[in-house]
Amino acid sequence: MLQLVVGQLLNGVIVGTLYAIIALGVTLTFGITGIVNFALGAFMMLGAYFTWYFSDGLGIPYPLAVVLATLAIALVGLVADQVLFRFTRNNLINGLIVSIGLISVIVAIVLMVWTTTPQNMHYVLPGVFRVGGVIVPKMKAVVFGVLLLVILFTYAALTRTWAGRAAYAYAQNPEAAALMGVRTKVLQAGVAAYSAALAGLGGGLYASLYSITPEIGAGYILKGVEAAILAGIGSVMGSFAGGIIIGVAEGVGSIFLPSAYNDAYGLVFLVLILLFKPAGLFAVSSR
Amino acid sequence: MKSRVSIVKAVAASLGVAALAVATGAYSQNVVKIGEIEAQTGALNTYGWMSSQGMRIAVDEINKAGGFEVAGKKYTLQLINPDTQGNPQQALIQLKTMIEEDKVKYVFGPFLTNVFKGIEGYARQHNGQFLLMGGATQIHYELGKPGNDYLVRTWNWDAGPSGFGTLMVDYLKKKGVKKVAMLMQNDAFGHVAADVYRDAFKKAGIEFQENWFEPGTKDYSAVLAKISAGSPDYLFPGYTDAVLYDIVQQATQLGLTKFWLVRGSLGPALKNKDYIDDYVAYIPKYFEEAEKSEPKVKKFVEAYKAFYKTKDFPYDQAPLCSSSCYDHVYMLVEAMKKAGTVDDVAKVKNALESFTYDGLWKIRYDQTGEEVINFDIVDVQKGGKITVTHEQPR
Amino acid sequence: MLLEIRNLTKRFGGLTAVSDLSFTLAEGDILGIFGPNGSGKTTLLNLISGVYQPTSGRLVWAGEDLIGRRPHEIAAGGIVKTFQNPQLFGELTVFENVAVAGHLRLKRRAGWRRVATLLPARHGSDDDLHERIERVLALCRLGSVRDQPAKSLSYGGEKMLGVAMALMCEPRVLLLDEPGSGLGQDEIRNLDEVLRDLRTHGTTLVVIDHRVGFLGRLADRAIVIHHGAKIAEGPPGDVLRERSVVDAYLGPGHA
Amino acid sequence: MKLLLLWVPLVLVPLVIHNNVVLTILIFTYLLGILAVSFNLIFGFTGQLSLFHAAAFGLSAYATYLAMAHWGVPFWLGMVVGVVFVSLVSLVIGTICFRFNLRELYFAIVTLAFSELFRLVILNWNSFTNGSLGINFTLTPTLWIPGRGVVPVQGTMMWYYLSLVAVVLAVGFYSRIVHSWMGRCFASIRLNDDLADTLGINVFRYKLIAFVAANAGAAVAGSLYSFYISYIDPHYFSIDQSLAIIAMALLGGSRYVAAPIVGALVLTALPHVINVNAEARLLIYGLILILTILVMPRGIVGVLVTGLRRPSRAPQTPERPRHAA
Repeated sequence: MLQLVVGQLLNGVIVGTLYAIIALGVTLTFGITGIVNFALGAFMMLGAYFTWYFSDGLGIPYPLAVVLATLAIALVGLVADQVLFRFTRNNLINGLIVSIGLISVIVAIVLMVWTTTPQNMHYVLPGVFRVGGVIVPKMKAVVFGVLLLVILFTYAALTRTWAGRAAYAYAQNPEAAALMGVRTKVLQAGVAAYSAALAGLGGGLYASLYSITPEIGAGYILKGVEAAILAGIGSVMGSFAGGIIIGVAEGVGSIFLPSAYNDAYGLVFLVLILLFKPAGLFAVSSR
Repeated sequence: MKSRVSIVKAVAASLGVAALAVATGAYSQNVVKIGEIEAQTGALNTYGWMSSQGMRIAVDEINKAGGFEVAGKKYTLQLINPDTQGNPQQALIQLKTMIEEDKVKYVFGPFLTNVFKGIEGYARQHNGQFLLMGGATQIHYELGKPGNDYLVRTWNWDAGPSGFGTLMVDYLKKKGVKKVAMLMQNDAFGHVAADVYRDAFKKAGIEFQENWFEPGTKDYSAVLAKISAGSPDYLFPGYTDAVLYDIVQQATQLGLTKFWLVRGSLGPALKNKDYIDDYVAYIPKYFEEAEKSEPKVKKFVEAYKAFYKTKDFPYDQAPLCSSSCYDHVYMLVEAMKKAGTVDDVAKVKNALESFTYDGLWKIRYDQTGEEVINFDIVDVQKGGKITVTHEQPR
Repeated sequence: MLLEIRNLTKRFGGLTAVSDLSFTLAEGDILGIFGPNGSGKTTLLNLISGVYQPTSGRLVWAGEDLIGRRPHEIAAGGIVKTFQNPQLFGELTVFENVAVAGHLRLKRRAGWRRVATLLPARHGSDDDLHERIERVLALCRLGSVRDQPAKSLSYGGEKMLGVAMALMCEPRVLLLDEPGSGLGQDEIRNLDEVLRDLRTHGTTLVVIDHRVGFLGRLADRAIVIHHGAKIAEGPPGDVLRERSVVDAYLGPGHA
Repeated sequence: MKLLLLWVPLVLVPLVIHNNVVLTILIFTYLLGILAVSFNLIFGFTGQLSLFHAAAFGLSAYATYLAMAHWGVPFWLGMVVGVVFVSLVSLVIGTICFRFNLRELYFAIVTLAFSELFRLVILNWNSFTNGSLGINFTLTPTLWIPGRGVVPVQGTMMWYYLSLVAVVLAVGFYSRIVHSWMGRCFASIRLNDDLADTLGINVFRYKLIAFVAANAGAAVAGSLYSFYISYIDPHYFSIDQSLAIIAMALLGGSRYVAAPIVGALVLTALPHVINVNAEARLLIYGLILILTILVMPRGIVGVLVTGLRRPSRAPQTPERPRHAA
C-alpha cells in the first residue's frame, strides 16, 4: 500500500508538471494581457502533432523535433496574438470567446491534415526505473526534469533580468511601467509568444508519453487554468505548485476513491482552497 | 471597417442561399438516397468517421460504374452524411431532414447509444417508412419488439447469441484464467459492455473486476497501479485505439502484460510487442493477413489509398468500420435488386434477410434483423508472434 | 451625537494611514478636513463608509457600532460618500446613473413591497422616483445632459454626477472627497452653489477640500490631518493659522 | 407592448410553412432560446460569467423526470420540482461564490467546478440516473386544452406552440426584471460593483437573485427540452453545452433581453443549413465566434439596431480597474 501511495505521489508530481507548464503560460498571459488564453491547450496539442510529425514523419531526432515544434508554436502564438488577441486586451470574456473560436479553428485544421485517427510516436526512451517497488518510467523522469528546468529558468528570467522585471512591473501596474519606459506592445507580444512556446514544449514532451488526438488540448487547458487559479494567478512558482497539487490529488485520489471520479479530486481541492483563500493559495492579498 | 462590412455581408448572403437550398431539396427519380447519422467530429467520432469513409468509397465506385439496375431502371446513389457531433439534438434534426425533406429510405447509423436513444422516439413514429441500420449495442435490445420493424442492426457486437461476447469468454476460459480486471471508459458503450460481460464471466466462473476512467484520460498509471495490486490474470481495456495505446504502454510498465478483448487494432500490441506477454484481440478481419490471401481485400486497400490519396492504409482502424460499411452499401444495393424495388422498405428488408453477402466479409442478417458476421480472434504473443482463429457465429 | 469616531486606526502592512483619530459630528454640522496629500484623508472617508475596515477604534452612528458593516449597510443607514476620482456607470445615461442611486430611496419607501412592483399590473409605481431624479438633476445642473452616457461627460460633469448620485441616496451625512479638484471656474461656481444649498437644507457634510478659503466659509469646524493623525481641530480660520498646521503643509521651519 | 407584435409572425409560421424540419429547428431555437435568454440575465445584464448554466439545465431535466417516475407526479409538477431543486442548488452555490466574493475568472471556474462535480455524480450514480446510458423517457407531458380536455403533448405542432409560449413567457419575465429597479441593480453590479456597494445596493443579494433567477430559467428550459427529445444523458452538463450558451448570447447580442434567441437560431440552424463536411463546419463555427467578438461585439441584434459601427471607442471594456479579483 505504501509503495502504491509513494508511486502515485511521484507520478502525480510528474503529471502535475505538465499541468504546471500550461498553468505558467496561463498565468503569464493573464498578467500581461489581461485575458485567459484557452487556446494554449490547442497550442499544446499542435506542439504534440508537430513534434510527432517532425520526428516520425521527417525523421528529425526527437530532441531537435521538440525544439523545432516549440519554436513553431511560439510563432503560431505570436501570430494569433497579433491577429486576434491584440483586440481583446484586458477583456476577459472577449478573450475567452476568441480563444474558444481559435480552438475550433485549430482543431478543424488538424482534423483536415491528420484526421481523427490517434497518432503515436515511436518510443523515445522506453523502460522504467525501479526503486524499492516504486516504478517510474524513464521518459517521465526526463520530461519532469526538462519541465522543471524550464520553470526554474522562467522564474529566474522574471526575477533576474531587465525584461523579466519589466514584465513583472507591468503586471503589477501597467501605467507606472509604461511611464518607466516599458514598451507595452513589444512586451505583450513577447509574453504571448513565450506562453505559446511553453505550451508547445509541453506538447512536444507530451508526445513522448501519450497518444495524440485533436482533443487532448481541452483536458490540459482546464487543468492548467485550475492549477493557475489554485495558486493565485500571477505567481510562477505558484503555478508549478498548483499543477503538482492537482496531479497528486488525482493520482492519490484514485487509489483510495473510485477512479471514475478522477477529475473531481482536483476540482474539490480548487473549490476548497478558493473558499479559504479567495485569491489563490500563494497570492498576496490584493486588499 | 469596409472589409469587415463585406465579410459580414458575405456570411449573411451565404446563410440566405443555404437556407434556400434546404427549403427546396428536390427529389430525383433515378437517385437512391442513402443517409448516414454518425458523429464525424468530437471525442467519440472514431466509429462514425470510419464508417463514412467506407461508405463514400462504395457509393463512388457504384456510381462510377454507371449505377445499378432495379426492375429495368438505372439508379445511382447519393450519400447524405451530416455530422451529429455525437449530439442527439443535431441527430434528430438531421434524421427529420432526411426522412421528411430528402425522402431518404435507408439510413445507416448510429454507433453511439446516446444518439440512437435521442432519435429512437421519432424513428418509431416512422416505422415502416424507412430502415435504420445502426451499430449501437442498444439496438440489440430493441430488435424484434413490436413497432420496431424499421430497425436493422449492423455489426454484431458483444451481446446476444450471434455476438462474440460468449465466444471471447470461452476463448479466455480455455487459457485457464481465474481473474480479469476491466478498465473501461465511463460512457454509454462502456456500460453496455460491462453489462454483457458481468454475466458472461459469472457463468464462466471467472472473477471480474470493474474499473472506470473518464473519456479523455491519458495517464492511467494510478488506476493501473491499483489494478496491478490485485494481480489479475488479464486486463480487459477500453475500446478505441485512442485509449489503447496509452493503456497498454502504461500497463506493461507496471507489469500487467496480458490483455484480452482488445478492439480496434493490433497497433498497440505490435508497438509494445517486446513488453507484452499475451494480447487477445477481437478483430473483425485481420487485414494484414487477408490482404495477402483475399483479392477482394487487396482491391479494397488499393481503392482506399486511391480515393483518399494516401500512401498509408490505416490498418489500425480502417478495417473495423470502413470495410464493413463499404460492404453494407453493396449489400443494400444487392437487396434492392433482389426485391425488385428501391422504395418498398419492407420488401428490401425481407430481401436483406434472405441471403448471405459475400464481399470483404460474409454478412447475413438473422430473422430479427441482426447482422451475423465472421470475425477473427488474433492472439499476439511476446515478440509479435501472431495466431489467428477464424470464427463464424451460428 | 450623530456620528462619533473614537481612536480610529488603519494600517496597511507597515504603513499607518490613519492613526488614533477621534472626532464627533452632530446633526447639521459641516466639517472640513484639511491635510497635505497622502495624509490619510481619503482613507478616513473609506473607513467611515465601510470600504475599509479599521485596524482598531470605533465608529458609533446614532448610538450603534458600525464596525464590520458592509458599505451598502452603512449607505442604507444614511452615510454616503463621493469619490475623489468620480466613479460612475459609464455605459448608462446620466439619468440612469441617478436612478440606480435611487435604490435606497425606493427601499426605504416601499420596503418589501417593491418586489410587487415587478409584477406586470403594478407598472409605473416608481413615478415619484422619476420626479425626484429630475429634481436632483436640476439641482446639480445636469438636466441638459440627462440622456447622455455618463462616460461622455466632462471631468467636472462626472464629479457633479457623483454628487447627484450621492444626494439621490438621501444621506443624513454626506462625505465629499475633494469635490472641487480638477474643476473649471464655472463648474466650481456650480458646485459651491449646490453645497451652499445643501447647507441651507441642513444636511450634515464632511468635506475634504484644498481650497482653504472656500471651505473656510462653508464649514463650521475643521480638522487637520497629518500622517494619519489629527493635529488640529477648531473653527477653520483658526486651525489653519496654527503652527503645526503650517509646518505640515509647508515643511517645518518655514515662515 | 409594441415589441410584442414582433412575435405575431412566429405564431403564424406553422400555418404558412408546413415543413417539419423548419419547425423542429424553431422548436429547438425556442427551447435553447429560453436557456440563452436566462443565461444572459446573469452574464449580459449582471456581468457574471456563470458556467453553471448547462448544469442547471441538466439537473432540472433529471429532477423532473425522476420526480415523475418515482413520485408519479404529472409533468408540470415535475417541472416545478426541477425548478425548485435547481433554485435551491443555485442558492447554495451562489451563496458560496458571492459570500467569498469570487469574481470574474474565479467565479467562472468555481461554477464550472460545481457543474463538473454534478456531472460526475449523475454519470456515476448508475442505480438512480442510469449513468452514461441516460434515461429514455416513456412519459409525456400533458396539457389541458379547452374543448379537448387533457391531451398528451406530442407532434411537432403542439410542441411548436408550447415552446413558443414558453419562450415568450421567459422573455416577458426577464424583460420585466431587467427593465425594473432590480435590473438597475444588476446593471450597477455589472458596471461597477464597488460603486453600487457605496450607493447602498446589496451586491451579494442581487448577484444571488440574478444567479438563481437565471438558473431557474435554465431549469424550465431543461424540463421542456428533455421531454421534447425524450432522452437525457450526462452530455446535458458538458462544457461544450455551456460554451454554446455563451456563444448564443454573444452572437445574438448580450445587451438585449430577447436577442440571444437570434443566436440560438443561428447556431441551431447553421449545421443544417450549410452543407459542408464536419471539419469545415467546425472551422466556420470558430470563425463565427471570433468575428462576433472582433467585428460585432454587440451581436447580430446590436448590428441591426445600431449598425456595424461601434457605439464608442472602447466597447465592453470593464470599467473596474484591472486585477480587481
